[in-house]
Amino acid sequence: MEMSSLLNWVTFLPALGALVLLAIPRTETQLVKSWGLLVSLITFLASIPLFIMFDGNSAAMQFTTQMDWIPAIGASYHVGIDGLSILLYVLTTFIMPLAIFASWNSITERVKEYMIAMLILESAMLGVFISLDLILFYLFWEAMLIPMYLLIGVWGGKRRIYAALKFVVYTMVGSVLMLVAIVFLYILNNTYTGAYSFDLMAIMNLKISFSAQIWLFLAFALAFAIKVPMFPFHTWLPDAHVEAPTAGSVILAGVLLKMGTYGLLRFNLTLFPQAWEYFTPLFLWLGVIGILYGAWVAMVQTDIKKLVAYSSVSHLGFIILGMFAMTVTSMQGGILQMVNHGVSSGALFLAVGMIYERRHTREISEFGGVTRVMPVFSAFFLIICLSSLGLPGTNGFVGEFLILVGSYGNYPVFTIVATVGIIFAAAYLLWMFRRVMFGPLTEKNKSLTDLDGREIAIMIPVILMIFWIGVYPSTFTAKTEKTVEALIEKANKAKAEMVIEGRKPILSDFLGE
Amino acid sequence: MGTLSIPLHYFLILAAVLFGLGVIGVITRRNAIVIFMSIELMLNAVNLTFVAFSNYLNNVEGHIFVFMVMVVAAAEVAVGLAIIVAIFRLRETVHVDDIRLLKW
Amino acid sequence: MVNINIGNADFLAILPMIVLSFTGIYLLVQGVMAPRMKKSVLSYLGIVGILFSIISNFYLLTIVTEGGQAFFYGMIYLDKLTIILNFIFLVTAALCLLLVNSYSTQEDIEFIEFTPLVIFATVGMMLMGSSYSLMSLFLGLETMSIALYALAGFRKFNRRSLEAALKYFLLGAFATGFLLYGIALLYGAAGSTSLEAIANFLSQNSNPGMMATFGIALMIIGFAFKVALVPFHMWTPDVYQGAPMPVTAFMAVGAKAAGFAAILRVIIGAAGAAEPIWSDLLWWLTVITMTGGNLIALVQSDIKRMLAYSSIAHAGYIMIGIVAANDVTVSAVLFYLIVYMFMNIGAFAVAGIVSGKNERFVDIKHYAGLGKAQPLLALVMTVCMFSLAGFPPTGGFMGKLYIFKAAYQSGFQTLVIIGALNSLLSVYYYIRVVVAMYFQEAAEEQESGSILPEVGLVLLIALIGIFYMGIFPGNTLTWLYY
Amino acid sequence: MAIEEILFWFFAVAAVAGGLGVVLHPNPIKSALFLVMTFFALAGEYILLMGHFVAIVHIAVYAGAIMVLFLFVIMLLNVPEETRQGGVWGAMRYVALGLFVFLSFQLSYFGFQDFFGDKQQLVKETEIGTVESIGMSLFSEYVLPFEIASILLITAMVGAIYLSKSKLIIEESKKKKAVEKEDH
Amino acid sequence: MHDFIWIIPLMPLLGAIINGLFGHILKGKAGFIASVAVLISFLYTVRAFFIVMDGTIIHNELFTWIQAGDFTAGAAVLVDQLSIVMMLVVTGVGFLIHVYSNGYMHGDRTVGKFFSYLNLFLFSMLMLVMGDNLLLLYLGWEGVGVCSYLLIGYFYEKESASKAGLKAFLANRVGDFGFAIGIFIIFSTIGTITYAGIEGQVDKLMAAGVVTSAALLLFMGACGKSAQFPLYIWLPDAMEGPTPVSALIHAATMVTAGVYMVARLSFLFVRSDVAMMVIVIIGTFTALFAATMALVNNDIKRVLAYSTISQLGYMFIGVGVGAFAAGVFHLMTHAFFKALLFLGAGAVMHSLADETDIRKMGNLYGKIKITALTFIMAWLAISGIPPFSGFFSKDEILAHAFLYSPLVWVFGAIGAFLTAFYMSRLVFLTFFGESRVEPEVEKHIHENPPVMTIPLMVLAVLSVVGGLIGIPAGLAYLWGGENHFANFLSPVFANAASYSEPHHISHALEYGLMAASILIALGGIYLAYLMYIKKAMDPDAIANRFSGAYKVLSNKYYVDEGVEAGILNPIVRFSQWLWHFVDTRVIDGFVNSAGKIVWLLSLIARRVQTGYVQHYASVMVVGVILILAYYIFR
Repeated sequence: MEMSSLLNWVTFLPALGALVLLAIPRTETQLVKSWGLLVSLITFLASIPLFIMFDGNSAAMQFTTQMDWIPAIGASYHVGIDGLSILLYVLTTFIMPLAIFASWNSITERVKEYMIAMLILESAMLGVFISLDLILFYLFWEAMLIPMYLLIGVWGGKRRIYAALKFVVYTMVGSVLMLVAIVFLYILNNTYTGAYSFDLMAIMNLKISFSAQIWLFLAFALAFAIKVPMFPFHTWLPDAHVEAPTAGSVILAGVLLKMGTYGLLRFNLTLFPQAWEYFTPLFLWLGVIGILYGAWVAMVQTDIKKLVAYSSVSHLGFIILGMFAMTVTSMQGGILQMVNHGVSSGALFLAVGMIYERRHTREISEFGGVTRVMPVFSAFFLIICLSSLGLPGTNGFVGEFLILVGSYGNYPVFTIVATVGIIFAAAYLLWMFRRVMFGPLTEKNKSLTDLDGREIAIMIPVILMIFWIGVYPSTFTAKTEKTVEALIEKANKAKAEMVIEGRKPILSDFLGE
Repeated sequence: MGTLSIPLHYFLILAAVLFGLGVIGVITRRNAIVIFMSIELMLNAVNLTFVAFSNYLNNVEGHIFVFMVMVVAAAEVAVGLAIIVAIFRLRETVHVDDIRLLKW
Repeated sequence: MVNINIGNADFLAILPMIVLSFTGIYLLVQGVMAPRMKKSVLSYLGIVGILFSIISNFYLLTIVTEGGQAFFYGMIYLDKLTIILNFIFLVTAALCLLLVNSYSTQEDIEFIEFTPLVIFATVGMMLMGSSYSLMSLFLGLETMSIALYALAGFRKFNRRSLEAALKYFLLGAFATGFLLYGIALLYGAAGSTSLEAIANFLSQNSNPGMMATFGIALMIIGFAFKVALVPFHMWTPDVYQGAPMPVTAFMAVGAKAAGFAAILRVIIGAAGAAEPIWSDLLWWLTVITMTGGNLIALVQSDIKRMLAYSSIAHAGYIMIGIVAANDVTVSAVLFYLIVYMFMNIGAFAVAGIVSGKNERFVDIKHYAGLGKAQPLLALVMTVCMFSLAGFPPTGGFMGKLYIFKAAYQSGFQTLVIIGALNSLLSVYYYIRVVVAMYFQEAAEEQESGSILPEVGLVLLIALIGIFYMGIFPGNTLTWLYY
Repeated sequence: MAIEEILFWFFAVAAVAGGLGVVLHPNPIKSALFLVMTFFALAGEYILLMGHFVAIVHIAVYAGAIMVLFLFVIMLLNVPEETRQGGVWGAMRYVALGLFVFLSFQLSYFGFQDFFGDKQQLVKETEIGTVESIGMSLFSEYVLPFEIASILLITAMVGAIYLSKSKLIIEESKKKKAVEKEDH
Repeated sequence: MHDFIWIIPLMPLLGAIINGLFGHILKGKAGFIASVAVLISFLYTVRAFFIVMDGTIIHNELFTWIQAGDFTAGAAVLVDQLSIVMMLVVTGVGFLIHVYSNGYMHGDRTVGKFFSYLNLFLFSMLMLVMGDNLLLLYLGWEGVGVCSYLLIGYFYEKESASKAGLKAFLANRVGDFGFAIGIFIIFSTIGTITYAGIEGQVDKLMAAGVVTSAALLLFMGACGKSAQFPLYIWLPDAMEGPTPVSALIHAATMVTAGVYMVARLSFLFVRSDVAMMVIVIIGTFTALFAATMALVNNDIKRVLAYSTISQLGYMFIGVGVGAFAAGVFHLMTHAFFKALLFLGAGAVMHSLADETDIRKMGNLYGKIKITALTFIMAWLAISGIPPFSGFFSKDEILAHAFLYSPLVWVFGAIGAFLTAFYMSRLVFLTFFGESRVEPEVEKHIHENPPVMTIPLMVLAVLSVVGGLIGIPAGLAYLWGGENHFANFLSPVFANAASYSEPHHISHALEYGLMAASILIALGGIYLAYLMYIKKAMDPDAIANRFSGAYKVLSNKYYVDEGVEAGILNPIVRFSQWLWHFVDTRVIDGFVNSAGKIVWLLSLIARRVQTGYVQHYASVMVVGVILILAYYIFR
């Protein structure tokens, strides 16, 4: 089957699965659940040939399809995949079956709507990663919002409505400005080339004036910064995680946060290289503050899920550092770290979900000495924690180390401050691990049962992935090598031509080197 | 065909004054019927302006428009008073201050 | 003997209006002559009349000349814009008539005179849409208004409905006074009330003098009242809340569309040359309307009042298209009006059913648990709400996108940003309805109205309309492009 | 001062006095009569402006039909006099006065600048106001508005009749319907 | 060629995986499997030793581990003289401790888990010493850190044990922070992190002026791992873990990793005398500082822990002054006798039902003769009595230190004196004097099973014989035979030696120093003998005379509490403030208040809709007037 049609098939398979679900009666919860799992598994298996056939040593878009969608305003269905999106694409298909399987018996009411929402969410996320048309991207970006909103709002915890609303409003603020920027780009493209088109490839080689770039860059950056989440815009994440059901948190942490960083690379860097250069110090500051802020606040959390949520803020701070350091090593480390964070913190949420299912509480003080009664779980949980804090030999280390090594060359001061982050990463994770798993076995936890077959089946692929990336990362870094090189080379070329009308960028004086 | 010694703008200013009076009537009076009368007064002011311009422009369109305004005024009176009567029958009052159910 | 050169072509031009007027009169006679006949049949006959009118409207499509042509000594102008506007008014009237029967069974009032009034109001609207002179515009406007005054007070034994009628009548007449005064001044300045003459007058002298400026200003105020732009919107919430549900729907969509038709004809059409005069004024009116409408809608708990403020806000969004005033304006405004029709008709249809007897359940908390009680209704309402908020897959998003694009092209970026932020603000009160329906459990047991097949048809049309305009806007756009 | 000018001022003063009467007088009947006075004054003005036919129709329609309707309704509802403290004499009075002065001044002074001073236009003796010219144009150029007027009037009639239909008829039809139910 | 070399690290890894997965099934046999795995890797190490003996350095790359942009790190092995010595120590002592653990951990519920961790530790340690680039060194570094965390916290049900484990890992992590930055500096200047690469371009580093900062940062990593002054706080608490763990990790192998790193990167450290001076200062200070704390401690394992910190101080003095061979030699001998001391202490505790307080011991010599005898041999070795290994290695370091600067030698000597004193105090209190053991415990004191005593004996032999292979030049001159150990390692330190001018010790000076150090050691022992056996001077009287100093020492200079109050609490309080104030109050507050303001605004705007028709009309009129005014004044 031709690769590009396979890409379309894999993207829209979950949505088709959701349609079929409509036919299944509401009462057949078992059938509904197994169908959902089956569809997501097939999607994953179908995405593997995509990963394998993806040609590592070409930076161009692969498996592309371009069709007219709204000819009147020049919007086309233009999709394709390159080094940036291939890893995240497969990560999404990898995490979805785990998330669905994890919510096997934790979701009891309205199972059918739940499964439909999950499958549509998957299609929307896959769509975001492959769309190369601005309006198509925006469509998938918003379409992803609704099922996630329902997931948090309907099946969430006590304060779910507040959290869901906060999640929607935060994202909407960003994406509304992005829409304005998209339309501005659309007009700009029209004035230069006369053609009406939202196509990213066409807009990419536009000569946008520096002042316009500044404004456009900020509009896009705000939408993605909220999604990442970067330091000042992160307060929606802990609420969303605490209130979301387990599967919701896994997807939220596993894939949704990567939308932000992916967006920054795909749009901000390729379309506005000069503005990217101009704002680098600011984003480095925010990234590093995010690392320390996330780590410190995570340390004092009493709720495990909130702790992991803040840890995500810290981990993504590393990714931001890696991206803005603009060396091939750090960028590749950043992209790999996106996958690692997806696997590690996704696994963390799965684990937290498992003990939540047993004890229905997430307060750390409620636990103690759980290893005594759940040794297998303790082993898995330990490996996941170690991978999350970046122990060499696990996936976390490879990504983090590459980021730091790569960015030291250009920004030594920022890197040193970021490396302090790895100390606190160990602090909050292992301190939580000690208070939950070690210490004397408290009365309440005596009755806990260890993991059953289903839960082990969820954990094993994650552990394998952790060690695979840890020990032999080049299967993944090889895929992104050429694209990253091309990206950075293009950015540097643009930077060279950057003629700032005589005045030195004020911002970077104040902030960084 | 001579001209009368009355300057045109006298009529226009008279119409403007009458229009203002009508507006004041609408704002200050509490009785629905009187408000309606003030609106009629405004319409008449407009008619006067139309006739004045029709004379100044020496074309018949102004007069035709006056007829149309009269038709509309008549129609409005019919429906308006029907509404006022219906309200009176239900609420025994025509004072606009008492008719205040729908607010905020 | 003066020969009156009004030939067949003239009558052809206003064929849809003629057909509709005859239907109206026939209904009156039918209503009186056959007392034993079931009263609901009247509305079906009305709809049949409208269908005939639509058919004649499509027929007009074939004979319309490219640039359009004036008839009846420059009273009527037939071009593609007229046909599209006719299409919008007729479909709105048809959809509202479909809602009437379920409403009348709910309230068990005899609705004999309802259909003729709606028919005559539609005739008035069509006249406004195709007017080429201020006289025919004025007459069309008044026909529509008089019919709507009566319709607003239709539940004549209900204090709210009559209050709404009174308020609408008094303020309507008051605003008509200003409009007329504007027409008079413009007539004085331009020498004639025909739009063609006014257009020539304004294009010749760039500074038309204070009288003409006042004329245009007062006319804008008249239209602003009709379209409910902010300083002149005060009547809308009270009247929409008081009037019976189908009438509110008819007013929210039909009257507003007619208002914009008038603006398109007069401001964009005739006074296009005098743009510097009215451009800044409309810019400010648009901003205040959007912000005011959205702001007050946030705190509304009554669904009809909320939809009233939402319609005010949407008037603001459409005005962005008007302010843009370039070649794309007309198709952008028309596209938005069509989507606006589907969204609001759908929303009001659902509100009608949920409100129950004597419109008791009109508070948003009465929508709690609707998701479970009536999933189909909840689905339609959710789609309408998302479309009103401007979420992508729906028509609402495409409408806004197209309007923003138009505004961009003539350089109104700040207006677009304010528009974007406003639609963000509006997300909150639209989502609140969805939240009530799906996330909250129904408080006390309220008997949910049964859905008649007609209303089901209306809901279906609304749903199809929203998604069709949302996912395949292309062909509607090309059709509108002229 | 020519005779016309005197007439003009006479009618003008009458009209304004009538208007003031309508607005200020608390008793609605009195204000209705004041309105009639204004109508007659305006009719005079029309004649001065050579609008003879319009004047006649004006008196017939307004003074004759509309005012009669008004008086009839006021009598029917025997509307009480408005009390002093609200409405005309209340706080709104000063606001209203201010608005009135400002609005009419704006309109008249600025609106009609073109006709002041030397550019003054004098009223022309024209033949356009006659019945013959109005009749001719009414049935040639303006035939469509004429027809639309008929639609307008029908609508108004239907609305007015529906709204003012008294309870009586409604009860009767309900009884009839109840009877039908028992039949089948 | 030499692909067999990969068997050495992979065997313990295999053992760890087997025990990890099937530990609960294997139960007893787990220890056996683990010991066999270590034995196989020890035998192969011996085979590799003979290959390295005749001069060939084994270098073998399995696959490129990480490759991104211009940063490459291969999974490659470099076995030269230095690493073969370390491998011998690691696998040899490791094997003995594995055998010993079979006995010690007998009857433990999750013994499979214990041996799996132990094997994993050995794998990490071997990777650390065998890696050919800094990244593998870092991998081993953090690997042993995790294993020490797991093993210290092995008795996880004890609150103090799990806390100690966390403390150890975090302290190591602080050290690793410096280590990582050192790697970044090196990579960003010369683009490679393999030892060969660094050695080749070390002058480029000199030119870039980053040698000092890189060396100091790497040394910070070494301090973290080898428990030198600022970062030693975790070692005394690490005694919570089972004793074989203390023996293997906190005496023989892991803590020496810092010394190995400095030795391995000798060519780098030598080039920055500032760094060398810092190492010497910290080494000396730690040696003295730890020794003082050991004087007053009454827990048998904590005394040994402080003694380890002190001896590590000596090793760092050795490498600090440029005598890398002497440092490594002392590392090896220390591994033998310190492991023996720990295992002995473990045996003592085992027979006294896990009693660790030496004040409740005494007169055990008769009852557990083999343990006592081996313990005494180790005691004599560590105190520096001539024939034993301790004397030769410590003396060589002191000799080189004297050349570096006499002041350092003086402090070293004082340290040696204190070492001799507290070790003798320990031995006299536990084995001699009157028995202070509780009656019911005394009843069933029994000698330990052979599986524990045999390793003790082997280690005793090593700690005696170990010294001979490194006889200093002076003595060698007397007995013919040169310092085999020094010149075995000389090729590794050739680059360093060539850089800093070699300084020769005149024989006379050497003899003098040797005599002095013997005298000091004997003095220390005699003082302890007077105090604890003869009771000539009552230790308690001295204690309450210098009660101030005694209290400070016994509370370990209040360092733990200081760190707690000075660093940990402020961070926790700051984070609390960050969370409560910045997160909820500032950011969320801002967002919610924005929401509230909009809400209030709309409430006010809603009030405008009063319901009176006149109000609506007047608003309209005001609107009209404003618009007209706008046009007038436009």
